Amino acid sequence: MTNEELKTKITELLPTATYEEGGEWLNINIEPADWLFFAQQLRNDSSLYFDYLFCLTCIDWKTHLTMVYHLSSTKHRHNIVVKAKLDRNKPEIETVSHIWRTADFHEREVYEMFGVNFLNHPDLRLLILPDGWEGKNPLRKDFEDPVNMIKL
Amino acid sequence: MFLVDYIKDVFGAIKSLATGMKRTGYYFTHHKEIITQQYPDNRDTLNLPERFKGEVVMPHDEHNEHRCTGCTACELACPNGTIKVITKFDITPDGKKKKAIDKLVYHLELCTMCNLCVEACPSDAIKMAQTFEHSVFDRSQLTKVLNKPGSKIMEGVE
Amino acid sequence: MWSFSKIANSIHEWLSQTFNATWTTIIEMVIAGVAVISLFAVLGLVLVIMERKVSAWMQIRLGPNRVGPKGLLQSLADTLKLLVKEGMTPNGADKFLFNLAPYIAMIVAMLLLAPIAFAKDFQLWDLNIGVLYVSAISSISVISILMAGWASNNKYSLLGAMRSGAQIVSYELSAGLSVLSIVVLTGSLQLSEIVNSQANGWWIFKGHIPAIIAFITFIIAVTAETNRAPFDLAEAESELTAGFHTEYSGMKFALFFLAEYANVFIVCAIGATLFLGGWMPFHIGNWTGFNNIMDWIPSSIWFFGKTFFLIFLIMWFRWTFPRLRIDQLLNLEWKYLLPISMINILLVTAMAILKWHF
Amino acid sequence: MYRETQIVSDVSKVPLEGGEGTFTINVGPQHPATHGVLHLVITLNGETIINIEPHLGYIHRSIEKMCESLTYRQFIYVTSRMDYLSAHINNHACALCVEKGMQIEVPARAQVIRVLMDELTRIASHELWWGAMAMDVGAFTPFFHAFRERETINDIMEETCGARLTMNYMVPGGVMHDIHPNFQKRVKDFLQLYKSKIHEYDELVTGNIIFQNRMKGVGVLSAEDVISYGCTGPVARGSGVSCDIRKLYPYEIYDKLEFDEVLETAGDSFARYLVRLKEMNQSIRIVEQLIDNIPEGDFQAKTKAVLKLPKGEFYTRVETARGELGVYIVSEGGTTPYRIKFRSPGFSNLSILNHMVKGAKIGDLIAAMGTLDLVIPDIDR
Repeated sequence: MTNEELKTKITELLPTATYEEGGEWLNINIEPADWLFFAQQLRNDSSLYFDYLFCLTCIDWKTHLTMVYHLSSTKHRHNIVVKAKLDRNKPEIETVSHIWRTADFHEREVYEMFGVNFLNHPDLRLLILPDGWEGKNPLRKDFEDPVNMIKL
Repeated sequence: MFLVDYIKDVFGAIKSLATGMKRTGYYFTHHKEIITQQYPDNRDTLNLPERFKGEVVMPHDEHNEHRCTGCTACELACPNGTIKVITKFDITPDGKKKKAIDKLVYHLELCTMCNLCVEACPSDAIKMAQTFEHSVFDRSQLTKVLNKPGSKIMEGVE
Repeated sequence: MWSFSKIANSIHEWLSQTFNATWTTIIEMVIAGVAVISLFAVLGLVLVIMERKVSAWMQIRLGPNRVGPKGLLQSLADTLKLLVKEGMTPNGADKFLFNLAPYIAMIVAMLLLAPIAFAKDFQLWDLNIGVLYVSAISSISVISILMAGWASNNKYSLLGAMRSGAQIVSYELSAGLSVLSIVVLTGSLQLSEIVNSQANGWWIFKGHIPAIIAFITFIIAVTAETNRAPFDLAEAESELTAGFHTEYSGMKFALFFLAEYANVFIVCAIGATLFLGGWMPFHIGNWTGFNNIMDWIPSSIWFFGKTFFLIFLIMWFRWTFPRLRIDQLLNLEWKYLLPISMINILLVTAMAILKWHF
Repeated sequence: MYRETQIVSDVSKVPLEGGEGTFTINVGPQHPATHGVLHLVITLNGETIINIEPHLGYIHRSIEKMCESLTYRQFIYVTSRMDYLSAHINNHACALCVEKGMQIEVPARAQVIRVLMDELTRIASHELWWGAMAMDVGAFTPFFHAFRERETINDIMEETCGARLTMNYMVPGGVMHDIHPNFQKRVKDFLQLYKSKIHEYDELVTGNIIFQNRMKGVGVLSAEDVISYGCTGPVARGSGVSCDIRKLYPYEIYDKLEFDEVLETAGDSFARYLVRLKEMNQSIRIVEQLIDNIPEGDFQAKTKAVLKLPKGEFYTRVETARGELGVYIVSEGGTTPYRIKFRSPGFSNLSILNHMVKGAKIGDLIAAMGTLDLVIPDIDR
């Protein structure tokens, strides 16, 4: 499906979604509360069939966090980008690790790097950071590590 | 037939093993195929390609002159703070002040040989040398000053 | 002509002239002990350098070439290094068993040397149940591996030891059966008689195809019994780091290492004795001239030549094949080797009764 | 050629839960089979694996954070240190992303050189994998044989790029130098060497009965699992999932080249093994097509001294030797990226490990992990 067709289809599914122009793929902004329902629709709808989550990450905009999900369909070969704005002080979003299993590791990575709390994640523990890591989340913009970071 | 398959399996297995043994046996008897180099012994004949990125050096000519103007392009291009350019002001014969380098400090221990400084240099003052035996007993020896003592800038390089 | 048996006899004569019978026996035993230990040391050095050179050439590289002429003294240098290294005992290990295990491995290997005929009339102990003795003693070696794995207080070691237990116990069967086929043909358990029975031709030629099958089974089974690749599951460095000797260091590790090579030598010596005629020279029918030339080569050279050929074969396996998995290893034994050697021994028995062999 | 053997696998049915009679062992961070500092905590029942839990981060350098303070010219070199075996392809992905943002037109010569280098890197990477794979299942000799061909490629790289492993040959807009005058001749020599030696790979390893026994029916992955776990590259193609970015979303000149996407349907370790071996042949095909047809022209487009990406988000995908590498740059319009994310193939491929070898033996874990071709810096980044 082309971006335009995807847009009409997704507006049917989730009328509250807004779209960003520009970029080669369709960018969809949603509310975090809608995400679980929306994700299930994206995965299970036969004309959309987004079965491959190829990138899951988060961006710290200093005022808020944005979760970014890049989705692709191995059947229809179309891609979309879903973004959800999170509160920076209490970031929470539903997990999708039961829909796309790859999200399991990627969400754990985002959890420790950005401190996003994934609700109902089966195994939300530190993956990369050492056990007992406390304090700030390394990939946030206000993270400072005077010992290991060298300012150029 | 079960028995025929069984026997076929056994012979197929032995044959596949024998093929592998033939191959290793070939190399066991053909010593000309040996590819290893005798490294410290072949130092004299070891030819590294001229593009090999070993370390950053500053070529000086016979009058102890280099081409560095002290523009700090290399320092800006370096991704990990390997190069520090310390500038001073020379007095030219006609009494003008001119910017020149005092020291070009190069930290070999930080260098990743990415070649970006050489690419950035507008006057071809630095280049990559083909040395590769960098180990020393003291870490401080890895911090080098690239311009030789008493050297000055070549005529005509701006 | 010069031979081991003459030297041994002259020493024996000189000793019995100088001392009384008891002292002669005691001194001869001491000499034999020293000879065995020094044979071990030499074997260890020779086999290690041989293995390293064989592997290097198969892997298109040069191998050790710095210490001594063409690197021949490399293993001597390694031994010196191992001697001065610290032998550590890990915390929580069963200290007594941990330190005992390498010595048991060594002692078993030394005991196995007793009945082997190194040259014509040169044998430490020509006992009349030689073959039985060898197969009985060689199965003790698994105890040292189990002991080492258990006492190390390391899960890798324990896994390696357990694997090795299952492996050695099952491969004893087909090794035993293939040895038995030669016993059936000879009608004797005494190693010297087995060698003598091959004066007119080695068993591998005289015994037709069943003997060749028995020989192949024997080689596979003893490779497994000595824990050599492709059956090195007890060590399996890519899986269990070093298996049962993960925690050993210094000389204790070296003893395990030495015992492994000694075991390889012994099983190859047994194989050479049973199938390739021991110290018997190679004879072809009634080509008298050719046979005379063969007889001129000393019997010890025949014996060691055959043994080292078999050792090379086992090394060749090691540097060619990947490792089996534990269930496949047992499959191979119970589904392939055991049925084959059982049918084979029936054939051999029929052959021996009907006198079909040469 | 090698003979196919029908392998019947009968993995014993051991109850797959923890509790009484189970124990844990640590595989890694120092272990011969993890090819680096991967740390797996394995729960075992006897020899049967009940659960695997990877512990990562032993070589985590936070490359994503580092890149936030480097300019668009500088950050490319860091990515060589992610998947160091396909360093060139990583650099390529970054250069492509910057070019996409800046809308730089890359000269035809530079494109061909880039693709040539990519494919040589892919062959070198698969060569090393082949040797390491054989070593994982206990055969040592193939490792050295693999290095013979790999060193030839490394020598070619050294001559043209100036380094053997972390080349940093890509710059936004092209490549750093023109190819070395000897390049074409040496690549042709390599092709000849490769063709005279490739049959040995089958003789030594592929056809070996022990090897086939170890690989067949082990670590079977279904196509659904592979997609759901986000596996890419040979791991996915071994299960019949078409995912070659070079075919699906062609970049550079891949749409004009003749090559096949290698697909196997069995989904077991042997299928993944075969995919990589056949991929090497496809890469050879690409190199053969290009080596005599390098167009004349510039090797680098004219770019400004200081690169500034416009405000926006840019995502490029390339096919590395391990799978799909995604580079996601969020730009605020400055000289450095605001946020950069590397979607590394190894990270997703590792996540399937537990699912793949549950219920298998320890030996199978090592063999199956070998077919995933994990490079630890790629996972940790």
